[in-house]
Amino acid sequence: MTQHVVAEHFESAEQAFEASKLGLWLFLVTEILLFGGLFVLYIVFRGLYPELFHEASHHLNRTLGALNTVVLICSSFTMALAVSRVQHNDSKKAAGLLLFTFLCGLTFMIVKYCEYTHKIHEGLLPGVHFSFTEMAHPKAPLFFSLYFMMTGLHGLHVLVGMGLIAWVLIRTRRGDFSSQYFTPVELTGIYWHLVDLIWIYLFPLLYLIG
Amino acid sequence: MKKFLRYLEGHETVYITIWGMLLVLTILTVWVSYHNFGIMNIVVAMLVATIKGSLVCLYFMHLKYDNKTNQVVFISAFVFLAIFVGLVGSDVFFRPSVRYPESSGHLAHAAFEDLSQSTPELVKRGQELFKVHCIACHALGHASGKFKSEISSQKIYETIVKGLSDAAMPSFSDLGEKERWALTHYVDSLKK
Amino acid sequence: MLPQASTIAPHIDSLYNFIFWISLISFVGVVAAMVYFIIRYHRSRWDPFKTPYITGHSAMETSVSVGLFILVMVIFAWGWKDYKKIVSPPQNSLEISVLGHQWFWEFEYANGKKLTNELVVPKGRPVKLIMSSADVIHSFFVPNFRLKQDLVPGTYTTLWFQATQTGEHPVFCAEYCGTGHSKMLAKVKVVEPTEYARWEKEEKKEKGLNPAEVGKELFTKKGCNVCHTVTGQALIGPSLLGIFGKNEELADGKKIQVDENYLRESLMQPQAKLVKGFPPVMPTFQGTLTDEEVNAVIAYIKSLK
Amino acid sequence: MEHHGESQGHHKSYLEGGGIGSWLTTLDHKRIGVMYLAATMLFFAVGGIFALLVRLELLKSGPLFSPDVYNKFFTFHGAIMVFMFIIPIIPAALGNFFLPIMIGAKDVAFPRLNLASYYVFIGGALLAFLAIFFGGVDTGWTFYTPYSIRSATSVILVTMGVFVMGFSSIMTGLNFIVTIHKLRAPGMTFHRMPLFLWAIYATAIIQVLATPVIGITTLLLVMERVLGIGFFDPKLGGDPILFQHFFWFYSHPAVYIMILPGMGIVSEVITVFSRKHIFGYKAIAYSSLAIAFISFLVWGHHMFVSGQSAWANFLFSILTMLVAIPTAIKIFNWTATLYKGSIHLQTPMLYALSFIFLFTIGGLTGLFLAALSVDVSLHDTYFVVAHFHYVMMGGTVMGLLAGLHYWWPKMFGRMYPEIWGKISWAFVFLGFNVTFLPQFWLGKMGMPRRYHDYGPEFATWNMVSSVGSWLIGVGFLMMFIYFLWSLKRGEKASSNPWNGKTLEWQLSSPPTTHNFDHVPTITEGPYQYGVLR
Repeated sequence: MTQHVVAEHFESAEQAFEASKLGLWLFLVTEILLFGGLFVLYIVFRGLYPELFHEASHHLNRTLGALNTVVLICSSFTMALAVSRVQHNDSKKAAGLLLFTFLCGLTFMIVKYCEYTHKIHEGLLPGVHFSFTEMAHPKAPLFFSLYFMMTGLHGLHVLVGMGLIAWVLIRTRRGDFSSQYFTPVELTGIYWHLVDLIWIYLFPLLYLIG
Repeated sequence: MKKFLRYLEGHETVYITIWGMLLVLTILTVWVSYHNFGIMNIVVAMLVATIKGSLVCLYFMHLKYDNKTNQVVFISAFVFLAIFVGLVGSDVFFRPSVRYPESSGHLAHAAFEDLSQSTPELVKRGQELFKVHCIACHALGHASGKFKSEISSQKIYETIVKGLSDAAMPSFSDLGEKERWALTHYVDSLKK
Repeated sequence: MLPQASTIAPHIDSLYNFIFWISLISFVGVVAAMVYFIIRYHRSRWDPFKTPYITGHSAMETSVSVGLFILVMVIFAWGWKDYKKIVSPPQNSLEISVLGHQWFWEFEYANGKKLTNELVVPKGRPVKLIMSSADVIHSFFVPNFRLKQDLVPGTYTTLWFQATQTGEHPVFCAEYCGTGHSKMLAKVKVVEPTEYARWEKEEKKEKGLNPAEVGKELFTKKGCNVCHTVTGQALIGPSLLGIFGKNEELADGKKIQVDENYLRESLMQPQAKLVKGFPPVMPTFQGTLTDEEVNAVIAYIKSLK
Repeated sequence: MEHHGESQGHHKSYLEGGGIGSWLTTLDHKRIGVMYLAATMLFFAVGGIFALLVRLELLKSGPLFSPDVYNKFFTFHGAIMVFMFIIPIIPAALGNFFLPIMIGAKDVAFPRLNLASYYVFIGGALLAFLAIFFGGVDTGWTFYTPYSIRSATSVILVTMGVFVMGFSSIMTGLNFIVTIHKLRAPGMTFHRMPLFLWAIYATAIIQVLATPVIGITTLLLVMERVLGIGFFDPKLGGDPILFQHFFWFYSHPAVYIMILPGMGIVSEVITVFSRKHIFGYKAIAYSSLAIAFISFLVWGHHMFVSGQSAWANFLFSILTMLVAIPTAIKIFNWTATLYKGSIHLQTPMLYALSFIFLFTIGGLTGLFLAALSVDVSLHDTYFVVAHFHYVMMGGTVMGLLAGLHYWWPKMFGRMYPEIWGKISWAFVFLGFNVTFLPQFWLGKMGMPRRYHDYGPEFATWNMVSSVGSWLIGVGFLMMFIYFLWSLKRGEKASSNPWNGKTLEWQLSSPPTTHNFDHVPTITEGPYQYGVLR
């Protein structure tokens, strides 16, 4: 159990913890506005070409989307449990839960990989590269540009999240965390929940158009 | 932090219930999407997503037990996003639809048809134009009129429009949009 | 000062002047107060450690804010009133379609007549421009009318005006569009309604130039200027200044005198009688120049003294 | 009234100790501030040279450089000045140095993040400068599509540079918000904070909320050029006006990121040099926050003639008018602070007063552009160029120079030469007005922006404006020389040359690495000048 030393410019561990929590929430604001830009594009183009979205959404695999949603929700659940275990000094169980969360992230990426290859094979590609013949709508590539940009950026954030979880998993195994010091686990957890939160909105908007 | 920890005592049962609710809501929203309720579809989808989102925020992300500043910070992100959506929407969805004068065919045609893709008639039209405008220099075999093999059609188009100041090629900007692309595709076809 | 050449110009100028005078008064007020305080309370006349402890006067602040709020709302309302005029063209407007290109303007009238870099409109009648761009964003700006509107590729934008002064009003491109942004100049020619009616019906016939002038136009249009100069300096081909009647030595050593037949033959089979020292690269104009055009080119060359 | 802070410590000053290595890996906010200052002032010089080249071209009608080269000059002038100088300089250089000291803290909340933001900034800047070797960029600093998609110049490098520098801005903003919230000395309530910190706080909020949107915008622009995704490309069904919404949603709050810190410095300098408590502390503090909030509502006034709907023009015009009120309150309060003071016209005060003078012109000319009908005639003309130079250079740069001269003794322990300070002020102030006042008239006469060449009717005023730009150049050259000269041979500065009351004057000049040996407790506000009658 290595003893964590509080950075000298902070007066107490409490102040350091509060500071990093506020820092993380501010970072989440930037993430929301980053994705917000893409959501604005979605709202504008769906508002202008609603029938395109109805037609194009049928070409997305709804079951795989639902599967991914369940996977991320479970990973959020196990992540929350892992953070709680660390706070109760139970590093062993926490490590197991973190590993499970990591594997959920991995499954999410694999499912994503299948969807992407299927799309590339069918020619449902963004913008200029769109070569799918059956869809009549002249602006069809726009939907798939949106699809690839939104799920691509989200996928990137899942990868970063998996990296963070792996790093926190290694440190938990090394016994760095305890009920006195668990900030990195808490921060990684909140970041991972945000990634899940964004997918909660992406799933209905892209896959479940009536 | 101690205050924070006291909240989290024996909290795992709460997590399980939240997990269950999230799964149920997911099934609900997927089920709704298979039935057509018209505009209600998107309203229900967004409502369910927001409920799921706030559950994740309040319980999993511990926003419920966090101090006021963090809560205000997180909410403000959505306020400014709403401003962005609202004011962009006030422009994009309220633009007047302009009735185009049917009489002038040429201009309407050129402005909207995507001419950058080569078509046989464009190439034929390009050939006629070539004899009129370009033959003077680019008669095959003339020193200064050679075409570089790897030149892209976009570069040909630009050279036609801008000309080449260093190689005594005048700019043909007074040619119409269609004529320029016709010439570009004809020269492009010569290369292959 | 710019002429007020459209019906909306006086309105815009009056709001401009209103804001100008309000700004001048407030600016002079601020600066006068500042200068007065600097002189009156300069360090040399006041002890730095005996200044009064004043922290503010909220009544003054609120009155400044309220007063300013009212003023800016007045300016907004006046601006919005005139803007509504700018964006609502009357029903009976003369519709002209405009297409912006990288670095020139194209105007097309209802009767299919097309003009480049020149817009002819009648005085005293509302004109509605329906505009789009063939490549990038441009902006149709007529300072004398105080009006501008962007031309956006992929959609239409409109601009209407009613000219009140005849004459030529310069048109600028006000949205950056690349190399020729500052060269994209055009003219709005405002003419009397009667003359406009005559001009509108006029058939698209040549402008009745004499052959030499037609020849001059063909000289650039057909690209002769690329290889031949009219300044006496040889390029790829010989200079045509004063060539008519000159004795030239041919590639095969023979000497001939340049006359109409030689010029006509050189236009049809250029390699037949090549002048010494020039590459055999001149293309044939057989089929691209009508007889009338060939005579015009020859007439032009003869006029080069 | 006495702060029992620590005055003359025996420790080393932060400048001494450790070679270049320790500077490049420092976590000390003061060293990072100085490194930021050096980098941004260098970029200012480069941007300034491009400005002189632009004015040289416009000295006389007729081409001096080719249009393409000129387009690259004004694009680099705009991009360098905006993204590499005027946004980072006051928050990252002066803010980094003085924020922790003025709230009585040892350092910013996340020192490692602070150093990371410096290297991300330098990385982004180098990425953008790389474009010079690959044909430059000729789209203007606004990158409007579809031209920025069609242009054959290396737009991707510059946009990626802007994307990376955006992160540096977010890191700085995030760091400052957490520092102000969590590391204030005991007794330092929000209403006892100096107004410079209120301005930095409001700026940090804008940095955190607006910069991500330029991140997604530049990312989308690169995707347009690389993958052809078509959101902003009319040939692929996209809408170029949508790009303008995305761009200006960041870029208008960005102009308030530029001006607010300048306003903060003016509040500090005006009070010290007129020995007067600030007039209306709460009004100025909360008008900074009000400006920060309103700045997110008004971006559409850049697009009145872009094809935007009349309804949006209505909303943006009325909202833009609101921003005049907090701005006017600040100007009114600064002028009122001078009343019954003991005004000492040292160089910092000269620059602060020039800020008020020039910024008032800048602000008032904004009224012309906010009124819809007048903007239709003045948009994209030199009237707009003059307006934003009066606000940015007349505002932020004057504020920066006031702050630089005011804090120079504290940062480097050396006084700048006062006479040379005043002489270079005269050159800069006069040169500025000669350069930009005529441009209002050029704009009124209808000369459009970004013109490589112009007709004879604009010739005289353009020549006057170009001559003015040389005066500015001379002024800044003098400043550059005497500042460097003062580092070695300037007169030694005492710990409180201006008898200021804010915390940084409690420390030695230059301060020690650990700022305060024991954290001071604050008992009253920062502007306790003047005697209670």
